[in-house]
Amino acid sequence: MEYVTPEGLRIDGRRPKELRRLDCSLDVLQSADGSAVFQMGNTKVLAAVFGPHEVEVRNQMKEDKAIIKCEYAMAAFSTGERRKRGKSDRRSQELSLVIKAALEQTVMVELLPRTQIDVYVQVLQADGGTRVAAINAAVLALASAGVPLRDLAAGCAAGYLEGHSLLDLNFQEDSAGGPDCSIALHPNSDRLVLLQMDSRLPMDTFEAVLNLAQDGCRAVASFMRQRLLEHTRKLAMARGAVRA
Amino acid sequence: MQREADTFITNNEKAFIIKALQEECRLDGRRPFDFRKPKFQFSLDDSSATLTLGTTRVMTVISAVLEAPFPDRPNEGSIRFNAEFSPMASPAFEAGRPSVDAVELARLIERGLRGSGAVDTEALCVLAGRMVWALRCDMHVLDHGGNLVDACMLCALAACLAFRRPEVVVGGGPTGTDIVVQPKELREPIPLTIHHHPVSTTFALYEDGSTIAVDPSLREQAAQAGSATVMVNTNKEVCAVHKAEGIGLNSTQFMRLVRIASAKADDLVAILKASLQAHESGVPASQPSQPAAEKDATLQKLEQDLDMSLEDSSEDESSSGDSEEDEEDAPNDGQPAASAKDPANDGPGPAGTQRAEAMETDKQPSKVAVALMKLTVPLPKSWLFLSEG
Amino acid sequence: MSHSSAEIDFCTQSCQHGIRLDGRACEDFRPLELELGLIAQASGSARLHLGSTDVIVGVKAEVGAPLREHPDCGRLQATVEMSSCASPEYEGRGGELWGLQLAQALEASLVPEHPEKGGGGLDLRSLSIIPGKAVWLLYVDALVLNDGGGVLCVCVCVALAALSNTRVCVCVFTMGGGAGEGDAAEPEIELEDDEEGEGGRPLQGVAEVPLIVSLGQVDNAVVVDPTCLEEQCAASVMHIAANARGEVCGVQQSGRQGVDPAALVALMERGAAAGSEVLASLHAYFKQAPQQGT
Amino acid sequence: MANVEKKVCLPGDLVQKLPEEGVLRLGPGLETREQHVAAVKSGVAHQNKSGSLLWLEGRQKRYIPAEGDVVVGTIVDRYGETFTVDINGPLLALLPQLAFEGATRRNRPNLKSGDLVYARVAAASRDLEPQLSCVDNLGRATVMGPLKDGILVQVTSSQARALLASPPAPVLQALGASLQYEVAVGQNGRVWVCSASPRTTVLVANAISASEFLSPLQIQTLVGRLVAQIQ
Repeated sequence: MEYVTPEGLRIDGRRPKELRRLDCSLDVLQSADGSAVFQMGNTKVLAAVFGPHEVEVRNQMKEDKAIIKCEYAMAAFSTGERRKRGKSDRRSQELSLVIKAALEQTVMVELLPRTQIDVYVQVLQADGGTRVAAINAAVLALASAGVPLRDLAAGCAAGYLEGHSLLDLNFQEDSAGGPDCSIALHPNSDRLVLLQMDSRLPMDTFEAVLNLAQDGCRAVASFMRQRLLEHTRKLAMARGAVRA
Repeated sequence: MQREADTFITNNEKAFIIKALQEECRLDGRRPFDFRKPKFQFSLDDSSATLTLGTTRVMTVISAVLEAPFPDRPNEGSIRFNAEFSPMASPAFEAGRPSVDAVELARLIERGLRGSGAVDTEALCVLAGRMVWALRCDMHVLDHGGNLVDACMLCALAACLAFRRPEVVVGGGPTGTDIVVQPKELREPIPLTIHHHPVSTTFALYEDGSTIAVDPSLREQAAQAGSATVMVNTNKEVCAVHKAEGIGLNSTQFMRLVRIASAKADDLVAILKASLQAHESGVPASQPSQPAAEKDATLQKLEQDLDMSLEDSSEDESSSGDSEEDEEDAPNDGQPAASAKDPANDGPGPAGTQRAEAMETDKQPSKVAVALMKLTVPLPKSWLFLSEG
Repeated sequence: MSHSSAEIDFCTQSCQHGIRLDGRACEDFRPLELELGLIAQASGSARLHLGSTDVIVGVKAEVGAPLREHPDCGRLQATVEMSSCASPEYEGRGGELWGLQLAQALEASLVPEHPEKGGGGLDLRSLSIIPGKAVWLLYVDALVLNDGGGVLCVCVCVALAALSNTRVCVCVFTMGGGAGEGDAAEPEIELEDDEEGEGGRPLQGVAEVPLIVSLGQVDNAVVVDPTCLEEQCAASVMHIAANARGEVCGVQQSGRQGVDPAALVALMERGAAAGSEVLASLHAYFKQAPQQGT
Repeated sequence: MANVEKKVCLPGDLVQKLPEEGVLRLGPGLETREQHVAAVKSGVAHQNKSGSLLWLEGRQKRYIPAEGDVVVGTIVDRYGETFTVDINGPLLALLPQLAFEGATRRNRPNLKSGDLVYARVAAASRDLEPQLSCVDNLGRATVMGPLKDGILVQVTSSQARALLASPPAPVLQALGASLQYEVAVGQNGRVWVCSASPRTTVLVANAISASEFLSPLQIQTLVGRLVAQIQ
């Protein structure tokens, strides 16, 4: 199968270093303290934030910081082939942990000691890159919940197929078996808070893919920033705090 | 309320570990970029390997069964990794279902060994679409002395390299597709096809990520601000990376970790290969020393604690000449300590010439004292390298 | 979500006076907001907001083997997942039991009890491809994103919407593809890709599916489509399945008190009337809604 | 009276007969069984000169609090006027915030979770959390109080006793001959070591933890070699 045509186009018509169409909306759920839907192409992820609230299990309480709980779940209809997977299969468990770790660096947990923040991530459509889309959705949901954040972390994936570094792999490209490097970045401090890669890649190529993914993150971050700004301004205008 | 030994550390120790690392020294005498010396033990039936890395101890058992393949991969066998954190290894581990940490660890090893194509799953196919070998690799953590990821990864790789499956003959029967497993006595069992050797190196990150330690011990892990794991093979290919917990890194810092990991991978694979060779040739792999029974029990314990033995130190001195050459070759990115140390030494060596001097001076002390040491006291090798040139 | 006793008292009293907290009359439904075809990977999908209750349903059609009891009928399998996004109490396996109960009710409402006889729900007979060998298997997966009361009613509504939006491919099959294999020639099924047009044929019998209407009995007042708070105030809640013709297809009662048999008929009539009204507006909407919308 | 000095006992062993008259006080690890004193742990039986005290010196990693012991504890949390302190025992110990030298309601030590204190067990009983204090009966700290910097070495109860003995233990003497360092030995098996340079601290810590079974001569040689390297 050819993933990049001689003209330099990918299966879905993108250039190798092009992101898919991004979209997001904030405050989409009623009962959550903050929620957001983030969409990268056909990947669509919903995140809900509850908290900060009292710690449920007493002995998990931390005297000096908030604890974050994260649950990643895939809707049965989200994948190409229907698959009813529980929330506790190995992949979901691992992803929950990874997302949680990235968020722990992003949320200023030290400002909220002895509390708990729940972050629930629900994949509505899966088409590659769900873990980074989940982080993006979760960060937006945290922002809309008013949880103090160190930086607007943004996630993006990049891979390497047929001699090309490809940004933001879709499911078809992802399942081609090539390396897939998922990262999340704090754009202001330029720090990687998540970095995961599978498969095999020579060291210098790895560096190139890593840099491409970072560029992707910056683009995603500026998109998220823009949308969050619009949203915040819209709400502020609606209550008369800011003039148009 | 009992504190989990893994995550709780006094502020004093935390500050000390960082301060000491900045002066390139560690609690167990290593330098920041040194691995503890791995020791391998293989079972005689080729099904398991045990790794001791400092006080961390992991046992990996591989079992194989014949099964129908997954419908979407009809001509591939399968290998599944499973981590078991035994409660005897640490009070932080609970019995029962595997914890999320155990799952994460198993997934990481799976990505490193299967995802990178190190273990050839197509070679596990017996009859396409009908029958394949399904392997199961169980990693049991027996003692948690820090850095479980590297220990499990190295142990799993060792077990995969040592593993032999029975030969299978396809043919005969009415359809010509009968599958007959050959007994061990009849046909030599077959090793797995391993294309390359990915080795994991875990870094403990301190402060803003500029202070790092390779192969952190339990206390160093409790004090860390973050961690990163890089899996590299001896061809300098990155096989998997995992950086999630704790502080972020910028990409320059990260690439530095990748280069250090690559140097470490060469060392570790060399040790592993030597142990395997010894195992296969039938010579007891590690320390062909006097029978254990002759040793005083407490002395043995001491040796274990200090991760060295008498024989080690003598061998160490004799081999130190060779090791220097290795160090010259190792990539050095401006960090003197980043240079690879001699894989045969668990002791952290000041790089290059400093180390040689240390060795020279070692031989000088009064003969009486040295003789005494050799007889009774296993002198921790690691201590020999405390001196700064 | 639990409410304070003061809230419950207040709500109970206002219901007595025919006033509901969201301004509805007793027989009104909450405003219904429907989105069709939002999940690209599903054969049919819909999302419905009923007040603050929010449910997404994705329908997937796959070819599978029929059940032995009904060899020439297609199959439908419903699941309801309470998403943790709705409330932390559904974390882990928290929502599992309720999800199972809802799924059972949903399945019972979508599919007739005896599919081989047809009527009273989706026509599963039309989903047979090769009798006894291959049928369409419909997976109806509901995901509850917010629970503001009346989840069961919403699940049925949105499943109905998703099913109305579902298209299954036209199948062409050839017998005995593998020559010389001997006895039972395996039929080969080809799914016709028809990109233009409607993307397949719609399901039959969607119009027959009854809707479940909940009626809360708050003291002597009866409220249609109760919210969470009203459900807590109600001494009993009747779930009445009613079809488009205003016939009652099923009744279930829950709550802490029984129902006076004398009032039962009146209740059912009200439920059936409300149900057929909503169904009529839904079906009218499905007709004019852009098919396979984006 | 039978001489029980340095007799190795196992659980259930009868150490000696109860005296016909007079008072015999039993220390940890011993109990009376009919007319005898029996051991309940393995260890070495000891007796004071007058024979009125009898105790068993065991070797264990866990600490069972006893009144009067000095311990190195880790602050776990603060509740009201009290710190809870982990002293490696079965229960967390309580340390009143006013039990420091010169502490008043206005001026009391600001210790955080994870800080170290050197304290005395003021009260210990089977049914209560042990009470700690950082002052003696006269309200003076002497050596007790918060510990700054340094690291911890975990040793066994028997070694902790050896390190606390006077004259000082050979290892401490040998190290002290050429290095400057501070130690605080807790009878709970925690030894705090501190010095100006991390290298010295690591050396002292390792020397202490390795010295349990070495003879004084061996220790001297060992320390001598180590010190030679560091200088």
